Amino acid sequence: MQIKIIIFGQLCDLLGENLVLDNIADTDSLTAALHRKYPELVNTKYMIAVNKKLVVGNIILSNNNTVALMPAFSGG
Amino acid sequence: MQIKIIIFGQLCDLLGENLVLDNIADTDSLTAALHRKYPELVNTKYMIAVNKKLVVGNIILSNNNTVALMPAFSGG
Amino acid sequence: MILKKPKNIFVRGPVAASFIGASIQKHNTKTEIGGHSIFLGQVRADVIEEKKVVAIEYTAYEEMAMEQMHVIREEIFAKYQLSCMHIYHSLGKIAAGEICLFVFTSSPHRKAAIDACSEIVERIKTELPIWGKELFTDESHQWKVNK
Amino acid sequence: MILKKPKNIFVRGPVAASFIGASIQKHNTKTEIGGHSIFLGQVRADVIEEKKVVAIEYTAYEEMAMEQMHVIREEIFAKYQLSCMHIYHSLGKIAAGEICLFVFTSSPHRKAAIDACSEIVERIKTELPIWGKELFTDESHQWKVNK
Repeated sequence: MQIKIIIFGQLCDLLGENLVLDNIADTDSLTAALHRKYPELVNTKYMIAVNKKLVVGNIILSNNNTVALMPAFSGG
Repeated sequence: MQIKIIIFGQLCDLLGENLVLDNIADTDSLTAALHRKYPELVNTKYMIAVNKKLVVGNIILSNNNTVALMPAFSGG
Repeated sequence: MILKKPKNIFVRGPVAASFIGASIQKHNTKTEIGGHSIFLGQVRADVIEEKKVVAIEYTAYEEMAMEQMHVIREEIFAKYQLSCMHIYHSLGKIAAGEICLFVFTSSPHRKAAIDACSEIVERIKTELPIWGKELFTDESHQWKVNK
Repeated sequence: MILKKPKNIFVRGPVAASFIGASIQKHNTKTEIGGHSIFLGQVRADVIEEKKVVAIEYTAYEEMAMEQMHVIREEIFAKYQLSCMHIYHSLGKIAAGEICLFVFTSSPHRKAAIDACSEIVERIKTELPIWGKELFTDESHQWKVNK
């Protein structure tokens, strides 16, 4: 399964704006894969949204999910 | 001594907009004279300003004073 | 910022929406400002005992109101970190739906602008010698009471 | 008042002062309104380590922001007696001195309009997925942090 990930804010400086990762079953394994690929992410605060809902805890991912990586909001 | 009195708000409905009273030494005697002339004032709440300052207590009046009778403010 | 002379806050007739837009526009050169807070008082067509308010006629003890507003202005500038403060209050007959009060504060940070603006509105309503006469369709009236 | 579909709060580029004036003007037929409260966010030319902010470039997760704003809108309407609520947030490059946020609430009574407006501003800043990139004169940037 491929997961398409959209990226916002200062995370774009680290990761670019789009990212595709293979074999990701849930958000915990997503985080682990990201941190292996981008060690600088380990010390960066960010939130994960799946289908526009903020993730609390671990969530199983399926093929149609939209996953967003979001640093602290700074609108207004 | 004559005191010229300017009148605002709903007090205009009772007293007209201007009023001249004779032989008024201080604001307490002003109030007494007004209440004799306009008994309906006795039960009306109003403030007195002398030279644009709100009067607290009794104040001696002199010829150049501007005395204002003001009901509760309702601007805005 | 120290203001020496009381400013005239009174305008004859309603405050025009275009005037408010133009006032906002003027602040785009003040690049230390981060937030503006605006309060607008609008005349309500209240229905009181089956009679509808069509307008409020405002009168004021203008000289005293301007002196008192000057005191409020200096106290607010001392209390909050403000870049600007603009106050306009209507006099005369203001129809329902028209704007009779325009309070406009600006600050580097939103909290100062917002808190100053609402404090000014409260103080205008309780401390300035201004009176509103609510005019009904049948030409009778009653005097406005501030809550 | 129940809104079925999330409204689009985003505008490309700055919010024009004339647009704000026109928005105010539109409310003169709503004669149950007694007070309007407006907050405007303006881009500040902050100086950070001797470099000056010339603009903020805003991006957002637009669909998620609109859904979240829809939730906020319904919660604010349930909490306060409001006649109207209008929200506009800029996207793209907004120069220092330009307006990037316009929050506009109206109510029969001032307190509801004022309290709702400032609560909406706080919630927009903390709950909407929007990011500001502060652009400096030398074309470097830093990411805005909300306080």
